Amino acid sequence: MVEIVFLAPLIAGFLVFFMPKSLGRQLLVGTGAVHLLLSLILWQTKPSALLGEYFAVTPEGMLSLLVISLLFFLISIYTVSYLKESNLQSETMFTGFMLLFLSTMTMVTLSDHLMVLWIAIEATTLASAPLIYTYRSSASLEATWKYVIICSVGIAMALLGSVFITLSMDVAGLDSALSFSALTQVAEKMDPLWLKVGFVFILVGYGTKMGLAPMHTWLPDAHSEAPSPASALLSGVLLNCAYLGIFKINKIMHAAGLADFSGTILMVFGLMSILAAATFILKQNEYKRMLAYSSIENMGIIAFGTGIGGIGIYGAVICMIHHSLIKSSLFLSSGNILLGYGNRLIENTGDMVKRMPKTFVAFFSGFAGIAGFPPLGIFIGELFIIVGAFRAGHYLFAGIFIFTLCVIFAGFANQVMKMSFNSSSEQAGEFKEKASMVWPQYILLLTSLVLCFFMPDTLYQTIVDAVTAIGGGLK
Amino acid sequence: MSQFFLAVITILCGGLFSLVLTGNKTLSRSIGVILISAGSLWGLLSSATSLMTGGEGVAAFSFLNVFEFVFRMDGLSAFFLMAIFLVCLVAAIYSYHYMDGHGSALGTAANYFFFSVLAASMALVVTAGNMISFLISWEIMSLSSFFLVIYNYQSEESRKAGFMYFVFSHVGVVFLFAGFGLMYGVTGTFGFDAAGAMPEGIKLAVFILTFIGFGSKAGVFPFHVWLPHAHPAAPSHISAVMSGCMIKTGIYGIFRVYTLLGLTTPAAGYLVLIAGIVSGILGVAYALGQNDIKRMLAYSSIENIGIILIGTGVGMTGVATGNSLMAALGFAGGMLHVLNHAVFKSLLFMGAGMVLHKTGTRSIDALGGLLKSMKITGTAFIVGSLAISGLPPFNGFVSEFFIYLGSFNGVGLSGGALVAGLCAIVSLAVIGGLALACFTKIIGIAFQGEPRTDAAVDKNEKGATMLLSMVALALACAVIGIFPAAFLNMALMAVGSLGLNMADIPLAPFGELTSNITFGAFIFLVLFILVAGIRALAYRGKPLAKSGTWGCGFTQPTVKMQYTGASYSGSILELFGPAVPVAEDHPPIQGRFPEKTYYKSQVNDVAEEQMNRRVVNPVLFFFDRLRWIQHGDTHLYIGYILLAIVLLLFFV
Amino acid sequence: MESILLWLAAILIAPFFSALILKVKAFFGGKKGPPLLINYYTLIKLFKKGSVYSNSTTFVFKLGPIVSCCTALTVLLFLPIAGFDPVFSFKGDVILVLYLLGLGRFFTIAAAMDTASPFEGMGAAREAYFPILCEAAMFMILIFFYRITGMVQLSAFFAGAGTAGLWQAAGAPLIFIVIALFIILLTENSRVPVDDPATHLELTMIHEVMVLDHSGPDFALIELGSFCKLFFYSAIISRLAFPFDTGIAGYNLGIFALVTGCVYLVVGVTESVIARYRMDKVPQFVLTSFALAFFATIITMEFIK
Amino acid sequence: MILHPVDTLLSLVLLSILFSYGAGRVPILIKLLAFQGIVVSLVPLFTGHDMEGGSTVFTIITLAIRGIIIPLSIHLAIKKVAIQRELSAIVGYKASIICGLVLIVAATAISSHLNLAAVSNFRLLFPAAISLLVTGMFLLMARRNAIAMVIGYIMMENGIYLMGSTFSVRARHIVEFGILLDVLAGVMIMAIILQNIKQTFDDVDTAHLRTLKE
Repeated sequence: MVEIVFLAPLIAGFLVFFMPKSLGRQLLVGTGAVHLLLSLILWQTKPSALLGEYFAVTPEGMLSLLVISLLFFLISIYTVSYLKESNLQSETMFTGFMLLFLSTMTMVTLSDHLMVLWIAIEATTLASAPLIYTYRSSASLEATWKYVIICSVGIAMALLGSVFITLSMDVAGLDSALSFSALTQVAEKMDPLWLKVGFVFILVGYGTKMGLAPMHTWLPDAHSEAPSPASALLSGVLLNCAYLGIFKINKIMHAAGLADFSGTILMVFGLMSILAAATFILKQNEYKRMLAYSSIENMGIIAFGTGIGGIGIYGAVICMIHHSLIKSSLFLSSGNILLGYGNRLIENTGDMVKRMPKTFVAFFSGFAGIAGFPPLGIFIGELFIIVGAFRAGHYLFAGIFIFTLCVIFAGFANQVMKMSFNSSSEQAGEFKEKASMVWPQYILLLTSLVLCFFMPDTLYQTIVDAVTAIGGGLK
Repeated sequence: MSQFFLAVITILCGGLFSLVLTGNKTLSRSIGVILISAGSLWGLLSSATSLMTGGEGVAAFSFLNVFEFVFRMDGLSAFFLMAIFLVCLVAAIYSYHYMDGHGSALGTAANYFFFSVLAASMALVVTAGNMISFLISWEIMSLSSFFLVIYNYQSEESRKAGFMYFVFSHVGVVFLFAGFGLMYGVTGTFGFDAAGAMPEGIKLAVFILTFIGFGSKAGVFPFHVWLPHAHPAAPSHISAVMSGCMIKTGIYGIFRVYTLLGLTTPAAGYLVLIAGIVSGILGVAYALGQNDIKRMLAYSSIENIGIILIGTGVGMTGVATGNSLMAALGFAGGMLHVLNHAVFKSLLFMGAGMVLHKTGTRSIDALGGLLKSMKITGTAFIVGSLAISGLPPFNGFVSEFFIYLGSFNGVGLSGGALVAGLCAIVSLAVIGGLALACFTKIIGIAFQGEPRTDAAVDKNEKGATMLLSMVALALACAVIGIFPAAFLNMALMAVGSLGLNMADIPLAPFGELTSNITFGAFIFLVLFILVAGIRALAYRGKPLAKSGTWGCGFTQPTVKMQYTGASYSGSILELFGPAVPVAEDHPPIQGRFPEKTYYKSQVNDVAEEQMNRRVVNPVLFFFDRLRWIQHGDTHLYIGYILLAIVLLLFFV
Repeated sequence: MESILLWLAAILIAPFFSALILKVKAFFGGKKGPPLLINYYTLIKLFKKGSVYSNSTTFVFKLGPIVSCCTALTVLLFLPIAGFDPVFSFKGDVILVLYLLGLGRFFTIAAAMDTASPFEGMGAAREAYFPILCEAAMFMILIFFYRITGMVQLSAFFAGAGTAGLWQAAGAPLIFIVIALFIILLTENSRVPVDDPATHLELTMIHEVMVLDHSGPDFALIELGSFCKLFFYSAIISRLAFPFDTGIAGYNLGIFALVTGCVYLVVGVTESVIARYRMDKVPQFVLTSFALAFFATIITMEFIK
Repeated sequence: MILHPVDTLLSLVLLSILFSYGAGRVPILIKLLAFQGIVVSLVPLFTGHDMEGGSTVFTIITLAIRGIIIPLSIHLAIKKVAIQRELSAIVGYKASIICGLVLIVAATAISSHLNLAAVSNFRLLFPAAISLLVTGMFLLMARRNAIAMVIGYIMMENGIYLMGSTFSVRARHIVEFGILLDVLAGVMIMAIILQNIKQTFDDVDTAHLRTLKE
């Protein structure tokens, strides 16, 4: 009975539309809790789905699902007090679509069917579009427009790619179900040409959603215009869902013995994304956009690691998990900053360490984590990716990778230090840091910290199962 | 090993408690001081004993299910641990009175917290036994020290310093990533043990990459740019720790990687030697040019790193040429200088801290005559200066003495070793002379003569713990200088644990050498007492008049007429020409009734300027050119998607 | 035992030799000049006097003369005089000796800076500057000696048959070395053309201006120290100039005294015939000594094969 | 071979595509869209793969959505928005038509190169599908008017459907229905956004929508 996990939030979401604000908030948190519980149960007792043809419990899916529901629960707690602070006129819409968004993303993680995966991912776009338009400003309208049109076009490409994959089976005269498990069985018999074409289209399609350069163009606008909890969800989980699509298709490529082809493409896209991120982080003047670009960077890192193969993929998955944890905490903190300074521009913030110390701790340690400082986990991921790159002999790529990371770090550090330590320009009213608006971040960061040093065996085993499916490993 | 971990944990507890007890400022401060110093003392004793007994320990913790944290204590680690714990101990004690009045309660507590983390992480760095544990400890060290650098973040200057330090340490660690990555690429394991089996070319590449990484932490010349900004910005006891032992972790890294790789090619030795010579000479030249007392000390740290590297380079050349005596002398000298520099540099920084704490200025041209009001500080500072100038009978001389002898051994050989030894000796001589000039400058301008501004007029030197720690260190300088035997043995234990591929070190000459140094020191002291006695006799029952300084006929001398730092060092700096550019600002005096004029001069760091010109600006330019891609036009954004597909289809 | 006696003798005779210089200069000036024992008179006179101390000074000021004098004395202990073994000698003692001289310089400078006098500061700056180059040259010479003898020890160079050995091993380059040493002598002891002790203009002095404020026994100690220092270098040069061993101690001593006297005379002649250089020319002058030593070393690489 | 209804339909589609390049006014585009939708959803009936009951029902639904509902919703959107009917083009119309010709020819050439005879024996199928796709892309990139962009998106979807509808290996109808729903919902949302754009800028020219950059 797997489907309940995404049906529950779906129903809850529709209910919220017809509810008063306060009840809606409670339902939001409640659903978050229930969802977390359900996915934990799912994690323990890996049941089979009713519609086994379409849905299945896969290790990579479970990883993302767990991350999603943990994040959503914490974010929902934050959201309640965030909504209290900033009174939106369309709050029920917001909460409702949050839940729908959750359900669609859950569907992505559970779907095991070429087409159903596409349906789910497209659905995430549709469910999250209203979240971006929450503020009803012209800027947010533009962001929403770009988000919907670019992502839809991109994902249409993914659909075409899926069609091509069926074609590749057709050409080879195969007839099998379109579930990934079945496809990986017959992968090596498929027609390689059309398989490659299909991969290219799907990579570009889902890559658009994942934020790989040069298809990343929608991402900074959407992330910066959405309310911070929504940004946290977008950046923390939605991107992972898109990555999940690429991951699954890469599984087929690996099974078909085309891993080199897909790997090279992934590495190139990864590097391009990192370069793009560096370009715009260096002189960024809005902190939310900066965080968005840093998400692009991290997606690039993940793609790069996935392309390397071997220990790189392990590192990529670790990066994915920790990026979700840390980046969402960063976005939540940025929500506090926005409420505190009432301003998106970096030069109008400042002296955070004095004015909102709790947020400062969360924000700065989040930054350190994203920048790859231990004891937060991305450090481990990046280490594995770099050594993996050297292991695989991609010296040039590794060099570019390392160099760009340095540039990004310099830019990021510069901005964050401005925000934290520069004397604040305007004396806005003192911002009261509620516990419920800092503890979610702390918990997220703590989780990342713990996972950096100690991982439950079941989690570790799941990761290993996931990465071995696409030729990853620890050597 | 358990001893060691307990010590580290104690230190960490100090930081944590002082953070927890923020409410009561004095309490949090004292608990921090007590626990940190206690832990450091414990660690000092345990490492010293393990060094004496040659005890080695290994501790491995499982990490992420399949990997492991390995911590290994051998002679090398123990020796560096001694230096680290010693400096941390003294610095902690010193900080008790230094930190009073400084900043808010929370700030002070945070300072102690990061101080403890820094101390602990340094200890872990020098005991780390595989890549993962090393890198993690290393990064935590950088992070904590960054927070200490921006301790007083209100000042633009220290923010800039913090940023520079942050970026440099990251770039440095990235080079380490590359080096270790290369190592992993060949060996396929995070352990260090397999490194020795790699092909020579890879070894050299790894060594160079890691050398850059470690060099940027140690302050080797072209990569030192952050150092003269960061050390002055930090509170003085932190400067002492950073300059005294944190930058030594870079040296440790070089030693460690060198031994792991078991390099035999002389190229590595020459590389280190050249780096050492350059940092040594330019470091001290720049130090001579500074007027900010702490910047001066920071640059002199670069110089001493240079000396250490010269010793190391000589040793490596010795290994490469199979001259085990040269190797032993060079390494022993370098190793001993690590300890010595830790001692006298932290002493000097503490002295500077006292001056800063009381006068509130770091510019020596604003000071003068402090020796009268700050007798103990001044004396300690003079002792430190003598030691750092490598003059007998203090500890600086001992290490340089061994490096000299090692280099002379090289001169005895032919070819590369000869050139190496020759360069080492001459540059050491020049460095010695310059260091003397540099530190007579600080003492002469800041501590002697008459106060140049009110900042230096009738100050006191209250603060028992500060005085205590300075006196202790000054004594240490003298003791190591006069009785170097025990300390040299420690250094030799450390060298012995390098496991160099050469005939075991001939220990016989060392005992003789140290006894000779002691002997020489005693002769000097005896004669000193003799002469002093004669002088006393000569003065017995004579009138000692007091009067003004002889103004050479000029009757109205003012304090403004005293020689300034800039004029003291000006003529020497001309010797270095474009390598040490002096920027002068001096409107000419003209007209019958000339305007009131002034003279400003400052030494700009060539490396910093070149780095900005050749690295930073091009990078910024490159990325600026890329900015157009995000122009905001949806049509072209969709075009990108199409473009990506079309391009990829070519590769299908 | 006799080495200690020699040491005392050297200390006692050093002032006499310095007087020679004065005599020569007077001769060239067409004057009668002071008596040869003038320096003894001066020292005794100074020891009888009391002292005046500047209000600016501290204990460092009093420490200066003591240290500079006693370093000079210590240095003499390691010097083989007339080819006899020195009082003390061990491997690497040269390095100790050179650094002891450095110690002396440190305190002379410190004492000068202690007086807050601009002139003395000026002198101190120069005193700190020129010896940097001298030390480089000195170590270069040591390298040369090491190439030949394989030792870093004064007694190995200047005691017994050591010096003669040097000449046999590398005669020609050794001449360079002697010249280099002479230049160093002039610089280290602040003689013309580096410095003019007899000038009346403080602005142009180096060593003399630094001791302006010292008086009485303090000044006597300084003077004694500088006499010994000068003797140290001259003794080395004279030993190099006459490396032979007649076999009879008395003759050796006599000849040594004679040659040393000649060295002083040469110094005197130089002072009389050369004008002092401009301050910014001095470094080049000192660097020539380094260059000479360097060439000598390079040449030896051909000899030692 | 004899003139097969599919090929006839497809040739008509190609014609409509050519028109849509030249179409200067939104309503024409919408009509073309509707026509293409109907044709595209009819094709599977004739491709002669498994024709059980479910599929016919499904075909009807597809036809309803692709051919009627979607165009209608766009049409209503325009009505609500009541914009000027002229399309402002980045690429001029004559140029567009030439582009269209070139693209169609190119599409035919490409599909003739790919030996897909094994898959389907309708020569015009691939050219039609690909040129639908390309046309959609073209409209998306070459028309400043937001509505035209939406229409372009739908054309792409039609093309993809046409492409997919011919293979023997096909997802279950339920899945394809899901896809259809997604497209529908997407179009709906786009329509809503169109209205909002109109309200904010009282115009649907995307020139207003390029303030967010870098």
